[in-house]
Amino acid sequence: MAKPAKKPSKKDFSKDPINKGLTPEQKVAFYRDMVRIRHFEMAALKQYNKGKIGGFLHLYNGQESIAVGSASLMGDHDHMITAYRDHGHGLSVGMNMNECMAELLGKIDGCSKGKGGSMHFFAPDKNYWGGHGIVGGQTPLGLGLAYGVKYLEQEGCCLCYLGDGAINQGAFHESLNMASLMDLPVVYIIENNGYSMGTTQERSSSAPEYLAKRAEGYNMEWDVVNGENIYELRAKLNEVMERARKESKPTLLEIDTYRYYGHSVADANHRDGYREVEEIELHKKNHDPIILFRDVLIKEGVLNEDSVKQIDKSAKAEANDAVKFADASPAPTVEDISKDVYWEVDNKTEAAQNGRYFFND
Amino acid sequence: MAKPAKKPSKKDFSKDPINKGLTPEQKVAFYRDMVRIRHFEMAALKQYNKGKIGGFLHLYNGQESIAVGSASLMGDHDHMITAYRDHGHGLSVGMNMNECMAELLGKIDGCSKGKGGSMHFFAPDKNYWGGHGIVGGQTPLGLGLAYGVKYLEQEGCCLCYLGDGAINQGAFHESLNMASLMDLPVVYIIENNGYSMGTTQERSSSAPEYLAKRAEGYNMEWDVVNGENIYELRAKLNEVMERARKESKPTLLEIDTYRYYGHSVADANHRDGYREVEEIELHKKNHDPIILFRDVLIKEGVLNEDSVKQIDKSAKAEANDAVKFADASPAPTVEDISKDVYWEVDNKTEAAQNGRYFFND
Amino acid sequence: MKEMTYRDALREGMDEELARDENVVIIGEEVAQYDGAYKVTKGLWKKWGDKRIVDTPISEAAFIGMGVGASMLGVRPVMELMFWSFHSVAFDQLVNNAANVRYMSGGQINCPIVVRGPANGGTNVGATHSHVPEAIFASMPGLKIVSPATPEDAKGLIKTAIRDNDPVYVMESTILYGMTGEVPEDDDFTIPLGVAKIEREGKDISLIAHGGSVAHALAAAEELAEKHNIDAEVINLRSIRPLDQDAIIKSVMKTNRAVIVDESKPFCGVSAQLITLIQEYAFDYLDAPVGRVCTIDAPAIYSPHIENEQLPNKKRIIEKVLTSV
Amino acid sequence: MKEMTYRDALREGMDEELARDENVVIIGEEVAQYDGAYKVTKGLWKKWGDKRIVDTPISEAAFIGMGVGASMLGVRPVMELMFWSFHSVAFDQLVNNAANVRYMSGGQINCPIVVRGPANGGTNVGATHSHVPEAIFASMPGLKIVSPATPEDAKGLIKTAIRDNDPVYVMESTILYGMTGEVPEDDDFTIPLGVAKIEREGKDISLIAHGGSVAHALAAAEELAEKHNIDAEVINLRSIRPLDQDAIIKSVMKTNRAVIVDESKPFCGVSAQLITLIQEYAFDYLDAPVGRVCTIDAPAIYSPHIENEQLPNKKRIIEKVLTSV
Ligand SMILES: Cc1ncc(C[n+]2csc(CCOP(=O)(O)OP(=O)(O)O)c2C)c(N)n1
Ligand SMILES: Cc1ncc(C[n+]2csc(CCOP(=O)(O)OP(=O)(O)O)c2C)c(N)n1
Ligand SMILES: [Mg+2]
Ligand SMILES: [Mg+2]
Repeated sequence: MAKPAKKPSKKDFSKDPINKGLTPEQKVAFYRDMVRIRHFEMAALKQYNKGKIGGFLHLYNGQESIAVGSASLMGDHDHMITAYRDHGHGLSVGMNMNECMAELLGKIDGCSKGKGGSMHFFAPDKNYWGGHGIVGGQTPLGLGLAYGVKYLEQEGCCLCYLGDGAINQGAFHESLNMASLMDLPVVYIIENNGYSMGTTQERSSSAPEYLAKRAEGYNMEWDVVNGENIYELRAKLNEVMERARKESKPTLLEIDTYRYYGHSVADANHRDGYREVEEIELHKKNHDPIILFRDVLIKEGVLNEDSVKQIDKSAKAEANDAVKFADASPAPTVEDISKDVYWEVDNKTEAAQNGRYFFND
Repeated sequence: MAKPAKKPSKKDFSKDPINKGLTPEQKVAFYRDMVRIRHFEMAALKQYNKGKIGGFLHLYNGQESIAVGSASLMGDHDHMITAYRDHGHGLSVGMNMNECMAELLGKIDGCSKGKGGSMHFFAPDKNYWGGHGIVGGQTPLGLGLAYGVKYLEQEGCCLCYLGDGAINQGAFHESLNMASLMDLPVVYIIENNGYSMGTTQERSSSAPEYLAKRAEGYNMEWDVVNGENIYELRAKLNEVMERARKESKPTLLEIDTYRYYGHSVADANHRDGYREVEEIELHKKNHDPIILFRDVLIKEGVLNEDSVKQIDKSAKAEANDAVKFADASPAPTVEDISKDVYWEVDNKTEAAQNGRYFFND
Repeated sequence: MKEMTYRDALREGMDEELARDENVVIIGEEVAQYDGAYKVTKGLWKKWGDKRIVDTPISEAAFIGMGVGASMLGVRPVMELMFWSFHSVAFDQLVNNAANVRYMSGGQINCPIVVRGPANGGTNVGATHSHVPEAIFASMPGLKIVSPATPEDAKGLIKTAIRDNDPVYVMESTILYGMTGEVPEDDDFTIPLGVAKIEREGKDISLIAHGGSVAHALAAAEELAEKHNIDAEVINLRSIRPLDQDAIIKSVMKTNRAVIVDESKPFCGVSAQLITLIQEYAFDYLDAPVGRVCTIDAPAIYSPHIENEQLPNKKRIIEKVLTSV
Repeated sequence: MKEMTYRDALREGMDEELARDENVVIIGEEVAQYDGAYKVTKGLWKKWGDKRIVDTPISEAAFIGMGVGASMLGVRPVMELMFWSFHSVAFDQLVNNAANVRYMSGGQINCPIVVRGPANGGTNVGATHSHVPEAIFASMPGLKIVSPATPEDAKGLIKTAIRDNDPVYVMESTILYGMTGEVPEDDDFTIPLGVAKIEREGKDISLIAHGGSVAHALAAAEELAEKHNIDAEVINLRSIRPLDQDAIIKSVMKTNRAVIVDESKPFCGVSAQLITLIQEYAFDYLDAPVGRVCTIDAPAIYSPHIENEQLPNKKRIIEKVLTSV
């Protein structure tokens, strides 16, 4: 079965307390951030096609509302961690395009000094803990971030993202049980775009109508969100983040979304292979979170054609500048390969004075 | 919370078609097998206390009905695999006490030639695939046995046992999803004795009233069984085994049971540590599957005091003989250490003629 | 002989074994309908259908364990790990079950399973996706580890692996998938485990390599001959366990010097084991310590500008040889 | 100095660090209410309560990952694996996350986590429960591996491990838990990583060991002196990574001969790495190949009658030394 269109939101979530008080500036900022992500991804795609990016490139196009909506709710003690489709999350929490693009190009000014690449963006100063390539591998780490927040007696939570295919990794199951058992403030968020590589949801998961319903097996709260609607997303996410922060209770959220590009840019089968081109076009046309929010904001009188164009233009310029920045940044050297392995060694501490750490003859 | 007593069976399962036609001989055989297991375990305990058994010894006392009831339903293409508490299962499928006791004593005539020990009984000729020490590790193997049965186009199923603590291993979750997704004829059986080592069920699993209800998250059928009642057990298990064999559909069964001894014999905390002595006594007195079935059979006129005594005596004698057999069996030699590693090497095939396989200088 | 790619050689080998033995089944993520993430199984699902070519969810522990369980019943699963790096989420099944169940059952069981997939760096996918785990698995008695270096190896070894009655882990290389080479046409062509191939004869130094490192060793040998007048012998191990120790020792006794080229990390890598054997069995023949060119000892770096410098390559091999002679 | 067991030394070390730093937390299966499967954490839950001593379900992947995640935030978790053998179900977290996250983040993150538990054979628990994984983890840059051989080591190294800002994996031994020995009273007593201890000076041969093998090496040295007039030096490595290579090379340069005693399997074991270093750095000083006494190369046998024969022991060490001198 192909991926059905998202279910329309039942309520008018713009009236939800968390949205009602939003200033026009804030709303525009959400819109702008989604547009920035999209332009960043398009610029990245171009660089990839020029052969300047190695390895995999997993684009976030179509899913931008999720990262932006989530980040908009994060306070000082809230944390974020995700899988390899991680550019959108990084930009949403405030990473700048320069360090992100430089990372993609494998340059020393990249957020990870060119060591992590596309799948491994990190910004711990912004409570963003990556960027993880092993499917499901981030889910116990997210548990640990929540554990840490609770241990340190902070009022906060951890947002931990995973895909619809990732839910069938064992570590995720273990994490759900522990989160519920230990009352940890973690929100697991399934970004359900309907596919794990070339496999539809139905071919990877045997589950009830909603994947998130599996939460019931752990006595955990769950909900489903129409991801194309950033107001709905913020409203529902805010509720569960508050439950996490105040009652230290975890939730499993499933967000209905869609990816326009292939699993990674190398995935040639995604157009008329495992899904029809018409399906992609339908989602792009009728369910694009950016277009839909643009229309809402125009209707609200917050945006107009001019400001929309302006935002688009400046996001595009920002992305182009990032490419220039990245191009100009130097590549890491052979000496850099051996740095950032041990904290104690990097910091030349007393603890690192004895013994041999590296074994290159 | 302590382990509550088992819920009484609601129906009279002796009338179930699978039980109705049982001959007195068959019923006595079930009873005898349970008694044999108990005596085997008592004899093993004695040998352990004499220092003749190494490592761990996980006794099955209190849970005998499960292995015996299950094995009584197995046909030519049905398979069994379990965890480390595996003596009862082995004896139920027809392993003899001699090879089992010799294994415990680490002797060459042991079922695994003294290589596996208590946790690793195997009898593939009897469709018994062990005996596995890593918690949950047998659950993907059980999936594979079911897959094999289906692949080979046999009408059969795999019974795969695990404990209430084991359900929180990732591999089990992955297996449930795959079993349901691929329609594999596997019956996962949680032998819920209320504890994983010193941890009560509530402290290890956040779950609905019944652990087996987690099956719903995988669109899988499930049921709960009062394990003290071998008729109920056979009736419910037969139903799900038939579903597996005929429709190739998996099930998750939870069997309520109790263990009288510690997690292993080394577990000193099990009396007035993590559970009260009274709790143990209550279960022994009112919920013992052997006593209860004995009473049923006496009431049915199938057993009488004499035959009960006779069965007890001969089972005890069999266990004592097994000890003698095991004592007399030789220990493996240093040369034996290097055997049974590779099939091709053991069988001196052409494939094994080249290259070095072992690296002892 | 015909010319084909390493990728096609693997596929043809599997295709022929699928035809030869109806118990052979290919299982893994995206191996069927998607034709494989690296297209190694391309066309097999179309040809063989749902029963023989099976897609799985992203549940490596369960599906590797499933393969092991099925193999105990006589099914002959050929499991694809999309990357060998994903061993990290199926380690228990790969190690405790596949490697130990025969032993723990006193020889009652055997597991004719093949696990295959790419195990290499050099594709800029970062530390979690660039594991080269030959050493880890070869350290486990009960397992067999093979590492094809050429299309010929790929076909001959995959077929041998499938026919073998023990677990065989085939470590391929994404870098080599597109490499072309001659492969015998005989559809019963196999390459025995435990027999190394002398890829180039030489008398001055032995370069011992496997998998993707063989090509680097050969390239280095050419340049050493041309520019430095050093005649290097190049040994392609083909299998790590069983290991053709005789071929190694014989070569070193002839050349009196050796450099191991091994993409494993140095600490307890395959190279360390080979050096241990050489110093033991050819002690009196060695004119210098055995050298090694391994992956520089750090997690795999992403940067496409530098990753190849972290790995064994022609330049690093030549430098090492020049300090060893 | 006071006399205490290896077990008590570990506990006292943890207890002192719990007192010193409120971010230290002990997490694992049965570590709290049950006092630990091997009673290493006995009494700590009673003393420190639910927050500092935490029981977990049997979910190693999740709880090790939880520890890694929490450590990124500055919590200092000391995780017990009931057996190190259970690394097989938490391998991804132990390797990809703990070892690589610092690197992949370009040095932005560090993981001050300790994972500890027994890693040894000899207790008749069979192949799945007797893994000795020093070599596997030490092969991963980013990790530190320590292996205490005595009560003094146990206390000094666990405290150092807890204070270290990188992931440190402490491989203990159930066989040693009951061993008694002298331990300094100073509650700031620590032992630096990367510094080996010469347990016995000697001039004829170097016996290099770690963990449980040290006692065997010492026993063998005594008998070699008494019965064979061989004066063996015994080196206790204490940590495998960082490795005190200088101590090893210095000793071998003095004795000109070495035997490694290492409970790892031989193929790519710790011994192979040590031999590689010795042949490289002391090539001209070696009068004979470096020998090794490892676990006999098969999965761990259960039988109590024979398991100790599979492991390094005094008899096997003496035999090996006698063939090496
Ligand atoms: C353990 C593991 N297995 C397989 C892969 C290869 N892989 C990477 S992403 C992916 C699909 C994941 O799909 P989903 O979870 O739905 O996330 P999405 O890509 O749709 O965002 C696969 C199979 C991996 N990285 N890790
Ligand atoms: C992966 C793993 N973790 C921990 C252990 C240690 N261990 C063995 S049995 C056990 C308790 C299991 O309890 P349960 O599943 O309820 O089975 P029961 O013993 O009650 O039959 C534990 C923690 C193990 N063998 N494997
Ligand atoms: Mg998806
Ligand atoms: Mg239990």
